Amino acid sequence: MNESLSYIFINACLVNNFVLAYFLGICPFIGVSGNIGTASRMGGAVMFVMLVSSICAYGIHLMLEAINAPFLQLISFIVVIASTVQLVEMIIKKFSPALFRALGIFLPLITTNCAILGLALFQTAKGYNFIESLVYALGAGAGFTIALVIMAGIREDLDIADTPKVVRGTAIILMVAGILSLTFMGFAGLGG
Amino acid sequence: MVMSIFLEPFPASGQTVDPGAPCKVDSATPAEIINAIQEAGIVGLGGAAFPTHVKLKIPKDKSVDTLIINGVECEPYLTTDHRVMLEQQDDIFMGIRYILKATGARRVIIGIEANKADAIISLQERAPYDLPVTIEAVKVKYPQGAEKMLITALLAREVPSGGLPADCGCVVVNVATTAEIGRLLPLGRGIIERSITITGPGVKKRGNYLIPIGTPLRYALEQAGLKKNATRVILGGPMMGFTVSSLDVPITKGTSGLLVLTDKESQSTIRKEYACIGCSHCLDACPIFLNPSRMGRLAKFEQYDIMEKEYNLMDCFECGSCSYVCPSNIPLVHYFRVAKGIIRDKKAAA
Amino acid sequence: MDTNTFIKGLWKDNPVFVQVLGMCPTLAVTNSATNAMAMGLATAFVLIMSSTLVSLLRNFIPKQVRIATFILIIATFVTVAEYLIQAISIDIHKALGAFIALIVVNCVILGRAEAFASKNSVGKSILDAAGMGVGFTFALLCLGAVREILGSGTFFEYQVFGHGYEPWVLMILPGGGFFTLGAWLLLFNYMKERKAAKMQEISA
Amino acid sequence: MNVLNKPLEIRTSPHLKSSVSTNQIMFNVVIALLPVTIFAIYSFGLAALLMLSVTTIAAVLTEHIYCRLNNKESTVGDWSAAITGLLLGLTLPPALPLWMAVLGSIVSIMLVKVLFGGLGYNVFNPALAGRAILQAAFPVAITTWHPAFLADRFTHIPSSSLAWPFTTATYDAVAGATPLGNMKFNHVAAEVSDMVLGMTSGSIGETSAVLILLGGAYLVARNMMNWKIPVTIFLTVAVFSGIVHFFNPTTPTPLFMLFSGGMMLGAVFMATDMVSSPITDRGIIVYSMIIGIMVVVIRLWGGLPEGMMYAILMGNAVSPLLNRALKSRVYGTGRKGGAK
Amino acid sequence: MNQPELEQMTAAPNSWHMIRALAGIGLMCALLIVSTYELTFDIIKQNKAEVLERAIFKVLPGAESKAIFIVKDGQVEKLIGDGNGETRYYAGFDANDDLVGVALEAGGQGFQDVIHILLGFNPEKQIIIGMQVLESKETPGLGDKIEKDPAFQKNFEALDVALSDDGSSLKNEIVFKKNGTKSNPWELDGITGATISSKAIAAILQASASQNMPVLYKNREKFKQQ
Repeated sequence: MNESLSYIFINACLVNNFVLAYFLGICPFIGVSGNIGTASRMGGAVMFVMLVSSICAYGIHLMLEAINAPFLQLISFIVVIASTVQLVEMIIKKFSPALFRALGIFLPLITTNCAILGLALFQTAKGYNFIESLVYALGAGAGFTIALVIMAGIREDLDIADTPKVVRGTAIILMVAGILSLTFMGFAGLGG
Repeated sequence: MVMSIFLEPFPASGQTVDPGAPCKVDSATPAEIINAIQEAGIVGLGGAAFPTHVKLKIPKDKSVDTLIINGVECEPYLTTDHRVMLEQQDDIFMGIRYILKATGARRVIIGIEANKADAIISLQERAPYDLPVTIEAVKVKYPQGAEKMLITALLAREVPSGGLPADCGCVVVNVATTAEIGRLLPLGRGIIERSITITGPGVKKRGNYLIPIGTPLRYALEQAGLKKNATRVILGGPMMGFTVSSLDVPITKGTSGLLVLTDKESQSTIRKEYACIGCSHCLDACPIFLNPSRMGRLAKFEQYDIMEKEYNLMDCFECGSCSYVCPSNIPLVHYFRVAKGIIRDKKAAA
Repeated sequence: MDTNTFIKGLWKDNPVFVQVLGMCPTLAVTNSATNAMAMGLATAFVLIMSSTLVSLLRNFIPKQVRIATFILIIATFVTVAEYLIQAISIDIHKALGAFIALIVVNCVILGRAEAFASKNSVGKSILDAAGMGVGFTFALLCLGAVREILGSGTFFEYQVFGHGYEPWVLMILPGGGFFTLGAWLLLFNYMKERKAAKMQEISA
Repeated sequence: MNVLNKPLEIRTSPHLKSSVSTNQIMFNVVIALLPVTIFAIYSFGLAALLMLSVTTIAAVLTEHIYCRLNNKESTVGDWSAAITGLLLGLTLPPALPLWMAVLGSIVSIMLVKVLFGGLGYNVFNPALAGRAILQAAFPVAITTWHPAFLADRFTHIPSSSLAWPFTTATYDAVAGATPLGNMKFNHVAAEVSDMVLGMTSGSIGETSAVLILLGGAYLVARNMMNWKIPVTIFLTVAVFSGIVHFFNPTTPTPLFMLFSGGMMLGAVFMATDMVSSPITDRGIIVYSMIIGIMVVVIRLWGGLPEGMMYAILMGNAVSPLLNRALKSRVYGTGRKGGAK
Repeated sequence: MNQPELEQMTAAPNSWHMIRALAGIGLMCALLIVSTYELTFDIIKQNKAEVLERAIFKVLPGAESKAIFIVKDGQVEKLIGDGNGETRYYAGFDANDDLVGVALEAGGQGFQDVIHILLGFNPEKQIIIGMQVLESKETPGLGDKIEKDPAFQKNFEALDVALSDDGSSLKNEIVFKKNGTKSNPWELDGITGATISSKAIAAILQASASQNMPVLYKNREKFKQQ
């Protein structure tokens, strides 16, 4: 299949947004979207880790193909992602304390963010080459960040709203996510 | 009962005015002039009653190049400044001489609303040639009489957030205050009376009255005559004034007007409150470009910290424009006053 | 037998409705009751197996590496489950897609391993895992049933409403997933509130 | 002195109030919608009349019943529920089964408005979000158009309108196509003059550009609508689609873009919804530009013929961010104070 | 004993424990995975083959057995062993071992995501005789009619893909027509309300046919050798 890079990006970012169409990374989407500043930093962290783990996943996939052991895919993905995140955390801590302060607390959370693992699995399943994988990771990360920040903006408004007592908490977030998901359906067919 | 100090004259006293030492503009030093103003007890007569000698004492690290005489009525309904400008021109110019000397400013601008042509003309005619004074007409709109607004209108300068007019090189004095300085200082007297606008739909004889400070409202209003349906008596103007619960309240130096409203106006201001619909009328109305809509919502949910830190709550000078235009009848200014009070208390406690 | 350990996961501490964990599969694969069921069972399988193993080895695993080993164990059982599902039916495997592999990052499983299995005996851990697994499957079925019935007019592919029914396509779209889970949470909140109000009435 | 004998009223300043109030603004929006409504009924006949009354009544009733059940004072009097119902009706195709329309009204009020806290707190425009939900739920029914100006429109109700609740509707044989649908799928452009006057097919209330603009002008004249929103949207759409048209003449002209589909109705009555649009001046401009760009992108390159609804919903979604990011500069901050 | 030495003493058994635990569990996990993989490998392979076969037989009506061909150095030849990566041609034969047609996979951009389909060609008659959707995310109830709508499936009873005279390209472009307006055998009768998905299928057909039809036609005899 010939998928242009722009199509891959738009598809991962808007049309099939990881959060709103694939339900990946819902936990941080609900957990870290209370405040715009936090949300955008989290988005940045996720985007960064996505890029790194996309590269790793590409390498692992090549290696597993070479030794013909597809059954090790999942286990090596999760192990590598977890250790990459640790490594990234240490590197950032060492070289940019400012960045670490901004992203630090989110990095461990990202390990169990299914969007990262999902990205690795999808790019492998779709058979993307190296550049395509990078673009895909970038698009997915951008899409995740967009959804997260929009949600944070709305939630900051909802914090000072007269919402009925029963909907406060996760219920109203899910309702907003539903409407957002419908809104993103407007992008369908873009980039073809 | 309102907290007041009641003075009774000593029956055996002669009841004569005992003048102090006169202060001559030619011979006095700036410090002496400021001292004389303090002795005379002169405060801002526009309504804020801020001690004038404090205002004129320019901090050492700042300098002032322009003196602005505020001839703009601070609120609708009030006309005292207008009367002063028509009747006390010489006192005004004498006062300017004192203030110029006290502050070291080099030029004077008198700002007057454009619809008061008579005041502009009469001041221009009587302006002494040796004074660097210009008279400028400004647009008629509320709250043009606020210090910050007038500075921006005349000089295109802005007073920094949390700062004073001296921070942008000017000092603003109300025209009535200036006149009082010019009238009292040469004689060495203190301030014992002021002119007050008594007006409103609930008053029979509307007009400007010269009333001794300390007179109970009851007495002043009896002279002007109250209508039967009067319900609300306001010290000051309609936008920023305070209602009083008792007519035993005395007139103070800061009382620029007495406004009496009737049932009719009361009802029109007590209307059902809706939720904010984000019409943005208050943003358009706010003279200093705050976001009253958002702050109102934040105040309702007691998020005072955010109001202060992200929305510049403390810059609000409570002009009341936002509450006036709000179609949802949200008492925005009231919310802001409460919020400011709470924040100040918190800071004081910390 | 400690039935309380089992019941707790099923209802009082239901992983989806009460703890709001494991959202991704809850939303992604519940567009039909069949998929929901398969996903629930697969998760329950991994949950029970990994809890058992973790509990068995709990004294063997040092504290510092416990998370790493837990993830390793879970990933293993997920891989096993993936191959088993493929062996049973390719169609189900296709319908669930990548979400089988994503069971690895389902916080319910790691959560139970960490919070319960690593501290309790094997029998208790199995009970707890079974309770959570059944509770998870139950929650998934709740969603899958609503979404399939409204969205396709069927339940486990049996016609419910007859042929004239106009399906609400929205329900099987992603948006419908959010709305349905939101509605279930609303219902739970509402019941909780009613209960609290009643308690207050009684005490007052 | 009579005044001494009764207690004085204590209130906080200001003691004056402008005369406009929220329910008046809302009521005037209804008035502004009247020409469009009447034309809709004229061009689509009984189907439109039924549809509009059903959506409006359902919306108002839903809100009223909710308030009653929760022992609150009914908020129906602020007219906002009526606007939601009316606007929803105006965006639906004329032959849509009425039960779907009712469902849409209920969803608009309950899910998009009441759950978010009622008037003033709804993040999304209730009518539009309701329509988006309907579109996702019943994609076929909501894209089945019905021609305008049928001879028997005042005597005959389309059979699909009266379909039993929850059943699939059967449609009358007559079918219309919207100018945008024709453009996208058959590359046939409608006459702009027809679209201006409302001679084409489409949703009930979107066909007559002139009457929509008339209603908008009325609201602007009464200072009850922010004219910057529609004007910026129109400008953005005209410039953007103009550039594209210049380089690729097979794309629709800017005029066609402006007068087709829900552009007019959306820009004038939906995007200007005060609650769900930004309040800061710069925020409003960016919001309108986002809507303009997105609608052109969806129409030209997306899969759907019409994107106004999604564009405005997207605008609504980013409004809180715009309000935060594009605050006005507060007096005395940022710029240097003095001339010194 | 001083402080560092003491720490070393207590730390040493700990790190041994850690390595022991990790290695042991790793070993166990590897064992588990590999044994499951080995156990299920054949079943899964068979399952997959069955699914593929079912699809092939669906797009090649009447076929009962199949053979896989690949293109190697411009030549079509039978695939031996598993092979990897190449475009595969699945030739289907009926009960009498006569060639029914050749099936191949195709894909392209749909409304929501990429659509994968399996196409059945009859190289002799130069027509498409079957289409089966393998994977799509089209809107349920609307776009997914490309799989479910019997009227749409009727298009693929005999869709004309005749080659031009020089045999290198299609004579007529496969075009999409609005529902009920099909007038030529090379036109695709669309689905009302699902215009985009129908159009996407037309585009995929056009791309796949114009690429593969010349190859198929040229090698039509080769496919017949069972």
